[in-house]
Amino acid sequence: MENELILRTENICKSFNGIQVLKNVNLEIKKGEIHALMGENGAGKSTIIKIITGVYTKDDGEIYIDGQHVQINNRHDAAEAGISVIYQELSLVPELTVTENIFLGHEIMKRGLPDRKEMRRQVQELIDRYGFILQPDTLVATMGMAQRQMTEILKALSTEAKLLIMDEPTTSLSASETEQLFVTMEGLRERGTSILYISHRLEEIYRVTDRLTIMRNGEIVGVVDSKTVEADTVTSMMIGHELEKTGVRVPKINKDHYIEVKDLQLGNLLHGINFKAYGGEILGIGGLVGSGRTELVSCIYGTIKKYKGSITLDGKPISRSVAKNIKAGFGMVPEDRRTAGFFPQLSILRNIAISSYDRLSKGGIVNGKAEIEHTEKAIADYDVRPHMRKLPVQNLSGGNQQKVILARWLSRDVDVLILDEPTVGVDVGVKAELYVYMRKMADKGSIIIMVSSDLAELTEVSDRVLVLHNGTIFQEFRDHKATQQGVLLASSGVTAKEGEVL
Amino acid sequence: MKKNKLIALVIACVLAAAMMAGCGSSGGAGEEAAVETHEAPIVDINNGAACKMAYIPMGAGQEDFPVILQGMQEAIQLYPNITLDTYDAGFNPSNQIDLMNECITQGVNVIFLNAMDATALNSTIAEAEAAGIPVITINNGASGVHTAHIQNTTYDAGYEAAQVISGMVDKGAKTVILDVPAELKLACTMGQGFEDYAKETGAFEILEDYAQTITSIEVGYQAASEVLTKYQDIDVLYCVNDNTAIGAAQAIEAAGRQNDGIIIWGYCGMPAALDAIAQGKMTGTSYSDPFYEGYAAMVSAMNYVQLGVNATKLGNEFYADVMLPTKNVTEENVIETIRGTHWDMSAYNY
Amino acid sequence: MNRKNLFESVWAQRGLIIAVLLLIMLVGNRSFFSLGNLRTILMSISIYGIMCCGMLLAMLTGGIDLAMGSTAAFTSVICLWYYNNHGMKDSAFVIGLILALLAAVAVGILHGVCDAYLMLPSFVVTLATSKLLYGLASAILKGSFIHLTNTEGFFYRIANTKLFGTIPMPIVIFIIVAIIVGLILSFTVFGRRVYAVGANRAASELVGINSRIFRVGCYVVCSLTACIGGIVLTSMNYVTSATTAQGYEMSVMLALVVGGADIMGGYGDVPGAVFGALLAGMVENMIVMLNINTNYSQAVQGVIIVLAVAFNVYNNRKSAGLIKVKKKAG
Amino acid sequence: MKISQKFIRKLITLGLIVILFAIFAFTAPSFLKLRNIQEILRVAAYTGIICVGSSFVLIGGGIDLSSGGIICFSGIVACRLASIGMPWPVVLLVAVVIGAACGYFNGWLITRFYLNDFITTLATGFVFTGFGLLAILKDESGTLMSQEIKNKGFLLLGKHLNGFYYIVFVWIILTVIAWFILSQTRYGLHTYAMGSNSKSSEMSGVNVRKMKVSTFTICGACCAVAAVFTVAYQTTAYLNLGSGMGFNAVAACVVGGVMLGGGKGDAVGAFLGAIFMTLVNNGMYKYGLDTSWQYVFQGAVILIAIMSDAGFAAFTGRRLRALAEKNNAEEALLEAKAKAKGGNV
Repeated sequence: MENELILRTENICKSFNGIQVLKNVNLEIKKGEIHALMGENGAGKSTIIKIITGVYTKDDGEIYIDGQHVQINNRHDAAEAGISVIYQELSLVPELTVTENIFLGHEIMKRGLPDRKEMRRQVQELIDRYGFILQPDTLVATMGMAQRQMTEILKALSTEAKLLIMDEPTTSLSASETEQLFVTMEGLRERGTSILYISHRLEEIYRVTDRLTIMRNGEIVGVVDSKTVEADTVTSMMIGHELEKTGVRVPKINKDHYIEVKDLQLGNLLHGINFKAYGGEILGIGGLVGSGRTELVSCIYGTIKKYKGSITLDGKPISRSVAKNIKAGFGMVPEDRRTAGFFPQLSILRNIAISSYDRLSKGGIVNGKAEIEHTEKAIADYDVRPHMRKLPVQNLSGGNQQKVILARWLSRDVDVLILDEPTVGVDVGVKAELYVYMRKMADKGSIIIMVSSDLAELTEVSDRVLVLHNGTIFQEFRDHKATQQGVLLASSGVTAKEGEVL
Repeated sequence: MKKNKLIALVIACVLAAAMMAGCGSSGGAGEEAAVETHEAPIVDINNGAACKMAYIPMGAGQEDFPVILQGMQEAIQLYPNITLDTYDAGFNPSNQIDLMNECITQGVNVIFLNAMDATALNSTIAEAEAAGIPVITINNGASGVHTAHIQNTTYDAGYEAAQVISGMVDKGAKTVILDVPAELKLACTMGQGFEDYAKETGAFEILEDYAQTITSIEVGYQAASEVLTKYQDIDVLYCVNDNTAIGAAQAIEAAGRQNDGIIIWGYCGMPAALDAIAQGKMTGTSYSDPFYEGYAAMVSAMNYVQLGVNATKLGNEFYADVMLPTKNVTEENVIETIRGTHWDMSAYNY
Repeated sequence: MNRKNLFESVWAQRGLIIAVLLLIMLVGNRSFFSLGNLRTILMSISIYGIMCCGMLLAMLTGGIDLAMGSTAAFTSVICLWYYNNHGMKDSAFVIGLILALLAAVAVGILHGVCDAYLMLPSFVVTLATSKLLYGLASAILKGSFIHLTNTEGFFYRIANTKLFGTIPMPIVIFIIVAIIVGLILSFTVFGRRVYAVGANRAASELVGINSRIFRVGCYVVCSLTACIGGIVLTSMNYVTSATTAQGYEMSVMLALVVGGADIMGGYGDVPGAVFGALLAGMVENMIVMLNINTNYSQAVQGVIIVLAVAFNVYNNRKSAGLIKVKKKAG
Repeated sequence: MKISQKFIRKLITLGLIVILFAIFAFTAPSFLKLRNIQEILRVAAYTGIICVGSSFVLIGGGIDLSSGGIICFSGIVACRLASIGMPWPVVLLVAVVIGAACGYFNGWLITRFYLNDFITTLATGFVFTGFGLLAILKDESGTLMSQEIKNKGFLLLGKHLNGFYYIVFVWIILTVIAWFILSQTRYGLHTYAMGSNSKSSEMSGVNVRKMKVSTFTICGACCAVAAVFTVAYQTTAYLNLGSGMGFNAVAACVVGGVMLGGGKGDAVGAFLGAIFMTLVNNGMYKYGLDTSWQYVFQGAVILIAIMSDAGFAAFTGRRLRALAEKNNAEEALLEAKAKAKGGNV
């Protein structure tokens, strides 16, 4: 039994500043097996991967490769042990050819010069062995995503990787490219390379993996056979017991204040999108990463201008310029705080007031007093800690940075507020506060549209949930009928039978 | 891999072709095509033979360039067959070298030159002379062998200026010389003339020979104001050119010491200096009209061309070292000088 | 280290640097402190100062303008050329000034479009335009000088009159420009947006700022200040040519970097720029006063730029880095 | 991809050179003279040798604007050594060591303090000129003296062998060596990798810091070689030797296809870029154009080159990628299906 397992971890534990993230994780992957790993965001799956690949060091527990005990403290040890990772954003050098990329860092030398012939021969041999469709001499810059992925895989295999870890590889692949990747993976399996496949998409798990390990709250809750398991069992294991509803709130819907989106079409990403968002309700938008949710709200907000179809507010078409929309009362909390959210070097005051200068200035001159008042009120209202308006935002904690951006919009009581993954990387306490503020804003009659992949957030906080799948609205959950399980299934294009709550 | 070798091959033969074409077409060189050496041609300019001349000043900012050019153009007014091209070397000796090579290649008949560096141009000047092109340096000469050098007296100008000034101040007057940058010291020896007079007669106590990077009003202003504050009592500021003198006058005015009677003496007598003297801001200058320099240079060039003469042919050091005298202009004779000058005085209402 | 003493420490450092320089001069050459010399320093840095305020805007939004010297030369040549050819009347000066300002706007737009819309590296673009403008200026003048000779006209009086008898006009103009830009940066919406675009372009788009047109605007203002600087310099020296204000952009960049501005944008303010200009002027003056060969001034400038950049990078990373390190360990 | 993008880019520069050459040959009388060709090659060689060094830095993703300063400093030292009679190999060696040391200093400063390439090298350019000033011959009162080199052996470097200056041969040899290093050796591979994507090359084990410092060192050494030959030709050295060469070299590299982003172009491209820029200047004189138009033209050529390169890269990038996506997808899918059914080949 022992040598049949390529990887075995024993009671791995890890905690970050006091919070236990991994509790006695025992992961077992057989040789020549495609093993899937699923779990909600924060279930600890990315942490265990980082430990196995040497990015983090484990607090305690053991790792066995091929039955031998190994000590992995850094990326190099992992590579030595035959473990290699393919991250979502590929790490290839565009200006080099396939061969050069694969052997980058460990070229085969002959008489002091890189032995191109030998390296090309080895790459060609790898290509033939695994049946990839690649030429050793093509420049990576001229290759499509699928081919780049194959090159990345080849690069891993070239170091005699026994275990290949693939982190959501299909997010940016087209259908045909994904199919191509699965064929490649099956080819690898036949040759004895085991693959640890991380994904949210159930249909992928069925299609290609043998066994599936499910994690929740830092623990492995079960290992099942991928082919035979029921979708419902998987989702229920991921979610655990359904949180009982905290009393059904009947939102004060204001029917005649709404945003209507009519057959919106954006390239091949979104097509045939029709829905209405009413004042007074929080509309949740679910779906997997890359299903076009951010693009959809960007069209509404005006950052994406080239889309077909119409978007109207109370019947009047909205403008495609962000500035005009802001004046009309729009606001957006972007998905990636760091790159598009706050201004790191500028103070809390500047970050909050930047959106409201139409109110805080006369004839182009900023009214200093009004600006300070406005900001102090916002800091107090939304409890941005520490309460020092001159402090640069880069010095704040993640949660407080998000509060600053939220305060930037809520302080000017926006009419339409769009939030994209508002609570990512925010501790539980601040999360609850954000929900309260959003609810208060909705009760004032504003339209709130929230994009989220946090199932609990989607089902608990929003009054209505739309789930996007493959660029269209796959399913709509009305009147609080949305269950985490239902949303999760819908995200993978599977419809749970109506009303059956597990 | 094959591609890269292919590229290298293509480029190599293109270059080879270019070179072959070059050698082929020049044909005439025949013997070892090092430097074409042949006699200076006799050009009969009086009856219509075409003659190409080139003037390479130091750069766009050279003050006397337009007036020298005016003198040259005046001299060839009656000879439509003589063409004169001018270039801008941007105050960089290596540009001047490239331009000299350009003129040699174009086979001009005469090259006029304000040498930016006394030694840097010698090799190209020698090449020009060997190719039968007489090189005539104006104001800023070069140490290498060339046909002629024309300039206003600098040493005598400095010496005579010292003589005139010594009459205005009592013995041992404290003096600072705002001098040229080092590389031009070989040509501009006014500072030296002044110092020699001071050593001979003890009329001045030279506090400092202040070498500036370039001689412009800004630098003159900066240098003079520092010198003023460094030495509390100064009697004479001898400046190597008018720009420096004007800058110095401004500095003195800015320091509020215009009526301390500090003597400011410039060189070459540009319009702004003549005007400053007329208004009493400057004491005087060694006036010379670059027009005549240009004119004299052109006349001698025309002679050389007609006789087919240049330094290599004559085999000696210098054929001609023409020293045009300067005139000491002070408040008394400034008005009549302004009337007679070729400098463009239209802007001043005299 | 909270914001309070971080702010004080920056000015404390600057005070220290000035004190050290003054101390050196006390020992080196006492006459440095004479009124005349101080006025000389102010006169020489007034041009730098005017240009500093312009380039500050370009630098705040993450750009750079190395063509300020040539822009000053080119625009002042246009103005003086028009002025001299149209009877040197004050009306001719006004038209000439308008032409010069229009040329400056055109240069600014070219820089802005290349940087904001074509995503080209602004230092190569501006280096290329500086050669271009030098060539055009010397082509107009056929490589020689052009003199301002009408000493009664307004053009002459710009730099040669003294306000209240003692303060030369260039210094007054510098102070006015500094105050205007300072007010804009600290009290107007435009100013707030300059910092926003400089700090994070993507985020500024989401807040409704068209960051591209904005950056073009900053480049235009930058070129305009270069034009003003050029005109004042011409009026000061009664002459202009293609080589006027050559190399000024280096001193201006030195002043801004010493004044705390960051090449990547987002950092820097007018008081810092003014301090930098003053320091640059003082150092240049000191080099002459201590009788160090003026060629060294460029070398010393180089050393100061490197030290200032290293110091700024360290300062910014420390204030950001330190806090982050503490958080992780905490 | 049979014809690589790099080859197309070089073909364009070569085409421009041939067109310009033809225009000047037919319209300008004295252009085809052997002497003029020698002149073009000599000036091109001076710029070209610096371009070899600059292309290493550019391909590695950096930029070096301090070449002017390095040339001034190493040139002046070479001039002093030569004039006291040192044999030319020793002078060349000392100069190259000094140039390399300046380059090393640039690289160390940039990597150690994470400074911005452009402003650091701009500043160190001044500093090196300052060192040059320290080294130059001065008379007792501190004013600089200009000094003519009499040392016959050293002056030989400035001479030419039946028409072609030694600097031209050195330039061609250096270009071939650089081309060989960049395209054939592991060091060259890692330079391209660093320039194209420094983070991932670091992850794959390339020591990016050491590499960056070495590219600047090579650039410094090349500048010193150019300086020595120029000083030999001009028989003296002066303060503004090499002023502005930093920018000219970068401009020539950009025109030759060595892009500012890093990872693109090669030594042959820089070679062609140097020829093109010199050809432009040389041709301009022929038409009696006022030399100020030369500056206008240079500025314009650089602007057009970087704009078209941004366009060219975007255009080819997009077109190639679209092409790749289209045919890869279908072809791959068909083959994959065939393979799955028929088992692996």
